[in-house]
Amino acid sequence: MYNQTEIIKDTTELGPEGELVINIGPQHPATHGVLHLVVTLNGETIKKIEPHLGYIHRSIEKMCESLTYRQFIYVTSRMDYLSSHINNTACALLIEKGLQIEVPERAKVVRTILNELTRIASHELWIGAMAMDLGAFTPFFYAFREREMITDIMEDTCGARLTMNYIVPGGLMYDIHPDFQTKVKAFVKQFKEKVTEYEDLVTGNIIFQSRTKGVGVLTAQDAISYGCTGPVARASGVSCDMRKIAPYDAYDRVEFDEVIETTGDSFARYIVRVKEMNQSIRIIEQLIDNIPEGEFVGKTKNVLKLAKGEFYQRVETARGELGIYIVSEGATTPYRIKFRSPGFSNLSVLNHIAKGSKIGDLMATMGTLDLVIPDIDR
Amino acid sequence: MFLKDYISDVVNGVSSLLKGMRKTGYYFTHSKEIITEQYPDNRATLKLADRFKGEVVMPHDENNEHTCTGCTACELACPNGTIKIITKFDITPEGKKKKAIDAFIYRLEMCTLCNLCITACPSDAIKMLPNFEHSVFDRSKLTKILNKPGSKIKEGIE
Amino acid sequence: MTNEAIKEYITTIAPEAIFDETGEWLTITVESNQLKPMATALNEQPMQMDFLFCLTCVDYKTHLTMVYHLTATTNRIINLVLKANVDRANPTIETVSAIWRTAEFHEREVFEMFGVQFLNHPDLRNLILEDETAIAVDEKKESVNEQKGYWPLRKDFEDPINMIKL
Amino acid sequence: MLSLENITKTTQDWLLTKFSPTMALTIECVIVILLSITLFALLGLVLVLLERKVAARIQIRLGPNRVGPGGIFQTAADTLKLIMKEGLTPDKADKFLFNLAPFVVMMVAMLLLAPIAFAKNFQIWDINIGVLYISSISSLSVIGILMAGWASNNKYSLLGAMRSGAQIVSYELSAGFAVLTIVVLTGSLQISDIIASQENGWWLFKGHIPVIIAFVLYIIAVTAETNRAPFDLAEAESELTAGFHTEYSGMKFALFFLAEYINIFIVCAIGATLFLGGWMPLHIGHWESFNHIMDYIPSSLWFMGKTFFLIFVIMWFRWTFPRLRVDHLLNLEWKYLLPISLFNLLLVTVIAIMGWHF
Repeated sequence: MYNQTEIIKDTTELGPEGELVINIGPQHPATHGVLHLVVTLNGETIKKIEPHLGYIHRSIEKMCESLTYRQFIYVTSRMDYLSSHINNTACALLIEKGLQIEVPERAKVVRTILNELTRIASHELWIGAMAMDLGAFTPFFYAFREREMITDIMEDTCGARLTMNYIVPGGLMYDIHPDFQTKVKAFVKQFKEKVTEYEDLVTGNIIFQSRTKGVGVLTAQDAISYGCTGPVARASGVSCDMRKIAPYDAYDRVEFDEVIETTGDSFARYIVRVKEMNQSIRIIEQLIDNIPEGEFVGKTKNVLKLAKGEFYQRVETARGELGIYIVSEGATTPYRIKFRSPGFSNLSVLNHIAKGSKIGDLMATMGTLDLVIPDIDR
Repeated sequence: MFLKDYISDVVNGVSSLLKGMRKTGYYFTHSKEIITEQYPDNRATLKLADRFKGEVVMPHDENNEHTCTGCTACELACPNGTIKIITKFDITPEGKKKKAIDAFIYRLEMCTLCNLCITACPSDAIKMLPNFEHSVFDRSKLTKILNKPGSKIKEGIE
Repeated sequence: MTNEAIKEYITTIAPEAIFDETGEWLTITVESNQLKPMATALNEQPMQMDFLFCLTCVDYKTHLTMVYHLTATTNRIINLVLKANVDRANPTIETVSAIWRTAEFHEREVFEMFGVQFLNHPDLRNLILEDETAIAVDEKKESVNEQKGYWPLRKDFEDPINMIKL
Repeated sequence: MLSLENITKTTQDWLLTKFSPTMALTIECVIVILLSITLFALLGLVLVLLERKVAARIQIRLGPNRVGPGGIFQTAADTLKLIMKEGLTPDKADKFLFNLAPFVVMMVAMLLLAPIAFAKNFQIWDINIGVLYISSISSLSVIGILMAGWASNNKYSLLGAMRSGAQIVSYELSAGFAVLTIVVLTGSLQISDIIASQENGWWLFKGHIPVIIAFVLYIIAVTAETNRAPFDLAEAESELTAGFHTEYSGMKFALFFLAEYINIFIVCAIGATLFLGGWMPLHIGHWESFNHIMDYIPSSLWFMGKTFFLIFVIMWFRWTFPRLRVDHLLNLEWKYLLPISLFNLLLVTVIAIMGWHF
């Protein structure tokens, strides 16, 4: 197709001032996907990081322009595949807002529980991958053991493990599995027991702390300016939880704390995510015994048509604020759709906070930014 | 003071490391914690969720009859053009022409298993099967015709 | 701050701004040359819209519209949509990346997807697509888009190789 | 008996009866070369399998379990694959150095085998400066690594090699000091003397707390010296893909891999010799009958048991800890390990002079 060497810089030559220019990615163990960073180094110290994106750009925005409002939901699972459920919820919420569809209470509560399970699953995977970035392999397996329980619950209820596509405009595609409640309770019980293992293996570990404390410090001002959201911004002391600011589904009736740390370093980002998992467990515990009976899907027309106008819906995914912006011309398909993905903005801060640190720190910083590449590329 | 800090640094560091080693040591000595699934060997006991979305199938009853009317609702609902329905006209015993499916072409390689076709179907003619072992040596084998040869529509389904 | 107060305040900065309240949030449309002063004013007291959470562009076939979604981290209730129409044939607009750093990446994305030129942008290069030199290698793609330019998210973009029309 | 105690002597006597002394020596040399190569291959296979099994158990997995019963032939199959693979040499690499490097690393590992006492009277070369020989030769392996890193003409490799250089040179010091504590207590550099001095108890138990500290320091330092996690910065796969051996493939890569495991074996063997009495059975002071019972266990088993225990500990480290950063690594050495080991050496010297040890 095109000349690869044009894009991937020749790594055998030195930079203009004798710096090393190395390509971290597109295939690199620490980039978790096909992120490509061109890193300019002075010895071990990073002078500049330049992200090159687009290795898995599928142009989802263009694709959605030719899909109907029922169909385009499934594509969004493929953006941030670790919080696919939350992405689907965002689309459904937008359509429900645009068409003023009444969503049954049961659907709202189930959606909230599933969203929080997804968030835990995503953070579990992140802890494992993050520890692996820092060279500890074992926490990955422990984290996956708990994540496996969540994917089993998803498989039972939604019929798929990763890209569920369980949310439809108006509610849920089908009712929850009869075992849903018992399984979620079993998971909550096991999670509470096993979460101390991460404390022993990772949080308290002196090597881990020295690797992350004071590394990749992001100030609150920069976090706002760079548009960071989610745990990344909350670790810097910016309150930005969409579940609190603009509650959707059943979030307005559950009690939970927005986890905020102030140091803004990699360790704070780690702690925010660990505490967030506990908050998610808290939300699930409040809701799991109180799933109201009734319909699981509201009344909708067969063919959905959004009125002419603009719609915006924000939700809190595991990585931050996902915004969906739809310009409708009154047809069955969106005229223009824009996904404001949290990863894209979070990535843009990488050069700012990792500059001047060591290569090892880059891995810690990049790990705690929790980048999911399909989310960035879209 | 400096010496005290130094020593407490060392002691805290070492104890945090030992804590981690205790945890891994526990798992090393407890083989019942192993969670490995030996997949091809455990086929017999492998239990898949009954809702698992594996592939689209068209159930036929013992008379080789299905309930698909050929209304193409699934074809329209599909986001990727996975389903193609070719219709034909049957002659009913009364001599009337009746629309029926000739071939329900399902391309598994393009399917994202989103379940939209199943929900769109008005006569429950297709369903998802919890089957995930789809690998074949030739891609053309993934293009399937779901209605069995010689099958016809069940009486009374419009 | 109510919508009325906001409108009043904005009229003092840009008298010709057009307001639209039909959507969820107040929408302000300004001339493209008015955007930068407007954005600067919004970022400062008393509005302090310091959080640009979405920046995108819409192709309306006759013109392109830049859309900026703004909010204030101190007062998350206020959300504003700032819009600026730009000429489709020669789209240029002042960058806002000096005000909100996040705009740097988002503008690069808009630049390659819609071909909008951002003036004074620190590093306006392709971020997602290949470099333009590399695109030119693909002759078939080029011949189709020769007149139109290679801007995939515009409505008249055609890619005979990779786009499948259903 | 499993013991190898008398094999060497019998063999030599038999050879001397059949051949002239020169001829006998030559034959002995050939036998030793063959044996050590066999040992290498065997150790490589066993240790890699052991590592994978240990990792699997710690990570609540089963580990290799398909090739042979319980997967015991897995590493043999892997070796077969590696032998058949093409050994690529990058275009712009310095071809001579590139191809030489794995052999240098391997050779160093082989040289280190010489003074190790595998069992009673079973030692290739009981040189009178045994410990000194070990510490001098083991520092040579950095040359091979630097060579590999430089000749690959790959920046990842170069960074890895440079890290490794800094690391090995630093950690040599505290490893050396830890070894010195035993030399101070024993008063000899010869391996056989050191082992003989532990007849009434291993140094770990005889030498009070300072020797325990020295033992811990030694384990940490050699973990770093062999580039093992948590000190595997030279390879640091999440940062430098594979560090100095990024560009190596096939058997050349396998040699690096093998050398890593042989190095672990050797440093653990030395650790076992110095602190845990080598092949010496567990003897406690004047408990004659207890010591007698312990003597029934063959000396080779004692040696292997101790060595493999230490290897297990090092593997345990690897699968528990995250990796250090390069400046923390040097901090740890120069701010913690070196001062502690210097002070510790002083303590041991006082103990040795005053004769306070048992």
